[in-house]
Amino acid sequence: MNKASPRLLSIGCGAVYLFMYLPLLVLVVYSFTPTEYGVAWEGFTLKWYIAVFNNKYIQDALKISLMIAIPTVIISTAIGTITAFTLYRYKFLGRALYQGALYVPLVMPDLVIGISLLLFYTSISLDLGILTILLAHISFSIPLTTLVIIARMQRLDRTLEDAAMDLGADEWTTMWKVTLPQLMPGILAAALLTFPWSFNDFVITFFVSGVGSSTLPLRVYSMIRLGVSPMVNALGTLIIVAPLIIVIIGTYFDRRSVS
Amino acid sequence: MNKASPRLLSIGCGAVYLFMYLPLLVLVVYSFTPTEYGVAWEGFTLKWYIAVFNNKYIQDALKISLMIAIPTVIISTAIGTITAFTLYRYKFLGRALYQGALYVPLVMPDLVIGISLLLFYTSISLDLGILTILLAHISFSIPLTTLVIIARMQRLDRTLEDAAMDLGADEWTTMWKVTLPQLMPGILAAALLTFPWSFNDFVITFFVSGVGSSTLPLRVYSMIRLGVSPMVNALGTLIIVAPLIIVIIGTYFDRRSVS
Amino acid sequence: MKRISSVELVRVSKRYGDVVAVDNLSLTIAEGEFFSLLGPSGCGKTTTLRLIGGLEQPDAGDVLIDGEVVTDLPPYERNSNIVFQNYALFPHLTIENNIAFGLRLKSRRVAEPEVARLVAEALELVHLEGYGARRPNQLSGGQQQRVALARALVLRPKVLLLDEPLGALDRKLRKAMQIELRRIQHEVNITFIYVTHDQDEAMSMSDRVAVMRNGNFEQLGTPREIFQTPRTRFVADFMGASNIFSGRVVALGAGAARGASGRTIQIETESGLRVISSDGQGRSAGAAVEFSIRPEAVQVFPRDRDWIADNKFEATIVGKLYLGDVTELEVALGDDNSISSRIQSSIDQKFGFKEGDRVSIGWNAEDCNLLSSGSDTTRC
Amino acid sequence: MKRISSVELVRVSKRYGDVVAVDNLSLTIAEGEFFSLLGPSGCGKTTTLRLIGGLEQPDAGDVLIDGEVVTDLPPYERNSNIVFQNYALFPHLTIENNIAFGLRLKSRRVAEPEVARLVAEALELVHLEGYGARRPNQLSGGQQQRVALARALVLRPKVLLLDEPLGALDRKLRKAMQIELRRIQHEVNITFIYVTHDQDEAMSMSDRVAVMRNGNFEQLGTPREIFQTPRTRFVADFMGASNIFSGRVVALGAGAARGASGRTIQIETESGLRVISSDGQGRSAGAAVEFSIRPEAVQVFPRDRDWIADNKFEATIVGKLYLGDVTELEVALGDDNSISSRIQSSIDQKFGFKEGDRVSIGWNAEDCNLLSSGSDTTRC
Repeated sequence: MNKASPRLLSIGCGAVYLFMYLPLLVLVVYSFTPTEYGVAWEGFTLKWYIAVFNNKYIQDALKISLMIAIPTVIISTAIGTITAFTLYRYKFLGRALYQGALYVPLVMPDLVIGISLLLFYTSISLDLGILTILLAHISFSIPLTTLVIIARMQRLDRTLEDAAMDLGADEWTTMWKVTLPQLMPGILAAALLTFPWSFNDFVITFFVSGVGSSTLPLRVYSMIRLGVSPMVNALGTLIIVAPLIIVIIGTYFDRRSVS
Repeated sequence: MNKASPRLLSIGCGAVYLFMYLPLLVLVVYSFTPTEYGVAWEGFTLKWYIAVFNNKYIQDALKISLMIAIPTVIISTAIGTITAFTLYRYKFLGRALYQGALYVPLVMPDLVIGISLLLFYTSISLDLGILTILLAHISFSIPLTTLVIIARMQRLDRTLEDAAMDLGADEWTTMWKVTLPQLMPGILAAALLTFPWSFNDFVITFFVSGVGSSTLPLRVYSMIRLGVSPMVNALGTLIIVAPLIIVIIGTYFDRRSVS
Repeated sequence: MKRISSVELVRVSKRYGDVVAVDNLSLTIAEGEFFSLLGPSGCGKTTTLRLIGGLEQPDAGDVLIDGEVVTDLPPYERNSNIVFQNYALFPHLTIENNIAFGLRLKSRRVAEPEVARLVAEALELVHLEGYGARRPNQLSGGQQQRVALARALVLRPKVLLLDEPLGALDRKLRKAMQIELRRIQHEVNITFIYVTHDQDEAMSMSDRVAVMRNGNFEQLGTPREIFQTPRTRFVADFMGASNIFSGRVVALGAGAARGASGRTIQIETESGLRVISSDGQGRSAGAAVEFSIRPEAVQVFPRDRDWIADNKFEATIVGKLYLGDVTELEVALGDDNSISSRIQSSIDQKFGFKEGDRVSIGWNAEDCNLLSSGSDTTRC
Repeated sequence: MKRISSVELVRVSKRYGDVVAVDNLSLTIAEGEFFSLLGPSGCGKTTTLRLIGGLEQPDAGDVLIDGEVVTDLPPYERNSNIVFQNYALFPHLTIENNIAFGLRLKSRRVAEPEVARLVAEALELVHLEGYGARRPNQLSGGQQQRVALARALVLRPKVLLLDEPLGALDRKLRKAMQIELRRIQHEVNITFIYVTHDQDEAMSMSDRVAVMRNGNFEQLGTPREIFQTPRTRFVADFMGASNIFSGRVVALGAGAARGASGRTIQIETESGLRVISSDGQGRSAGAAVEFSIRPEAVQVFPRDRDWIADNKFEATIVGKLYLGDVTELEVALGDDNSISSRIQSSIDQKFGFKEGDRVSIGWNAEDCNLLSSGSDTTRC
């Protein structure tokens, strides 16, 4: 390519980024505008942010979201670690099938997962509420955590375990003192990815939530149904910032685990 | 661990899989039961499948879904290839920031993306319809395709390009005859992952679709609002099978690209 | 006396699927011996090491350490330790904690002050005093290698198993570590079993060497025996005796060989050369025979020079490699045969040999090393 | 005559950030020469090769190929080709199409029957007839190496650049390929520039060798010059002359040296040894001096034996490595000094040397190789 190409490519690249991120920028900008129903810039205000922070419904929804996301992260990371360990370490019939099955939920519509969970909980007469949301979140987070930890396991040096056993450590000691410390960066990365995965979910939660168990996305949705208010923009802006921080931390840990 | 451990672990692993996949199985089973509102097994029937295939609304929705998913795959894979190439090959200020920014949409709630896109299209007075859905899908698919192709690029052997130029090929010839053929498995994997990504989307599409532009997930949703009929179960079962096939093909190509 | 040997393998076999890695192998290694398993990759040498260490279980046969059967014991109950090829240091632990890993395990019950003392002693043994607080990735390859050695030796095993421990080091460091390993072995007086594919490494350090092939021994003996009198074509080739000929015995006791021991025989090679070899007892006229000649034994002189050798031929120099002290000449004998000769570079310089020169080459009857008739059938 | 040289570098420099990879380097290589760039990793040898090939642009200086300045030409407009260390064969193309890659480019306009003829010829040159339809991953390392060679040679470059092409091959194959490379170079008569960190490889094939360090030449000469008379401590060390001493000139013309050329001097080393060296012209009494002795020059005999050498000492054997033809002895001279000696294994066997033996060692004045006073200041 000639000398002009790199410039041409970076202009094209810039346009792509504008296309991807301009809408989010617009949302952020509008969250600081005072007009209630307009979509034009009419001065700067923080009133919508104040409204968000003073809204009891939003506070309650945030509490419920965290009450679900935090146990989801802990439980699904723990189960994911054990599942990854079992799948990776032991040879058994159909292991490849088991491992391949982990990809299925990741490419299935949330809508179908939501419907099937609703159907399932109804058929076993489980009351919809925080418990069903939690169970649903754990169930769709396990494939993610398992896959992330398996990826880390594949980079694990098996001779470290051989060495530990050769030096006198039995299987359990080897697992605790050698395998798990090696796996830690992957486990942390899985946990940090699962949090937004659970916190952000709307569709599945929508199906399996009962009355009085609205997570933050459900609350935002019901606010929208009452008309798009700039308060939603403010809340949306806050939600954009949160995962950003998590991404930065997550990338840091993943980099560390590579090096 | 003692001799019993592997068995214990595989029992635990089985329980985890049951927990994840039983609801989907229940959905599949119920799609073959004749009772309209019951949730108990009362014999075998294919009538809901026949109903699905004869439903004009579903056919129309499927057409619209494909009309959006196919161009989305083509356009976002093409843009993703160029973006990945630019990000990977040229050093410029803030490149790490650009690359990091690709992760943002992947951990942001669909709801916020949907709201911001709706706000954006409204503010530039774009009529909601198939065009806005297509633009939205392309915009949220580009980060995915770019990341998949960058991952492949990182495994690329740069000396192959050195060799091509040393043998007399200029930059364009090198890109066409050496770089792109090497990148092909990654490009195919990106395309195969983008298809369900676009086809399955509900939340974002929900916000940016206009009247008469219902995709399949939107159609399913409106069917559910009229009550969960076994026809939805049948449709859901069909939707489960489709991505399964794509996953199998995708895994195959990804494996090939690794080896 | 109960103790007869440090390590003993009795008819040990190990398969992976269809591949036989170790094939009915028996072996006795004496206490304090430096024993090397030498062979190309895939010959079963590493598997043999792992069978002794307990990281693999044999399909048949028994492993004895210090006179006791340990075949069914897991690695952590065996009195052996391994130094791994990639060192296998624990990256999350400091050097000190790496070395103390085995000592601190509950099963050993070593008190903490004793642990500190033993670790300091081990660091001193490998000349790494003051490195205890570092992490493995802050050390060079050679230093990591020595930490791995210290970590294994601190447990005072009956036998130390070394799996190509010098493979990742550069040539100079490898030479230094060979001397170091011998020193350490003399100091701790532990049986060393050393796996390598490098004949120089095996020869330079070992009391005995076993050349392995297809899961069994091709030849077992002192380095000198294996280097000077390889018994099979495989061993001769592997030890770098690149001149190997096939032929047939045409006469017994023929020719006057200088300094020859045993009965001399005359051989006609497939390409028609007539060669006199010593040590021909047991060979009968007409029998097929293979022999090797080390390049160092092949002398090269200008054609007009008068000199004596049992076997002398006219030849042409076709290649020349200057290797410093020595120069390697590739010499063509007629159309089909070529032979390598290694001469002192000073001699090469004196005669000014160059490619294309017609020369006179030769070697004595005692330099012909007769190989076993069937190269695969030899078992130790 | 316009053409004066095949490749010429004129005061070429190349930096990467703060690191100077090539530092004001000048060099002239004659047509048809086999020239090696030898040095440890990071010495700038590969960068020099890439500067000639056009894969890097120099920050200063000029590159000439065949008498023409090519400094600003991209690699695809230069009459040079590279054989890469990892071969860099295109995995998506067959062997045939790999070799034809350069020929089929539009800029070359080679007709298809001619392409087929040239490819067949190239495959023949590297002895790979019949492999054309395979893929690179179906070939062994040595075969891939030869395909890379064929792919570069088929374009008949003025100069062939080889970047450690034998690095990934095992020892036996490497030896065979060294002979093969010389043969091919003679056959095609193209200038070869060969990058390696292996002194044996550089010595065995090259007409001239440049030892590189920190982006410039430490010494440039024939293999024999560099091996026998390294000019600096770095070169001596790199070429395996592991005995290097520092000292001070204490007397001029002293001592009767056997076979010594030039003026003899007497040196007292830092540890108090008194050594007589020849070639001492230009050294003054009291001056600091360094010298190296090749292990082959150091003779070892039992103490009770009567023998003559310019420099003789009493010493103790502290290490012994059997290397086949030769045996390396590590000998302690007093507390601080140790010296390596390489003797014929037959001599070692005759005297039965073992560790701990007190022996007499020695070497002649002419075997002391005096090094330049400042090892860094030498420029070629």
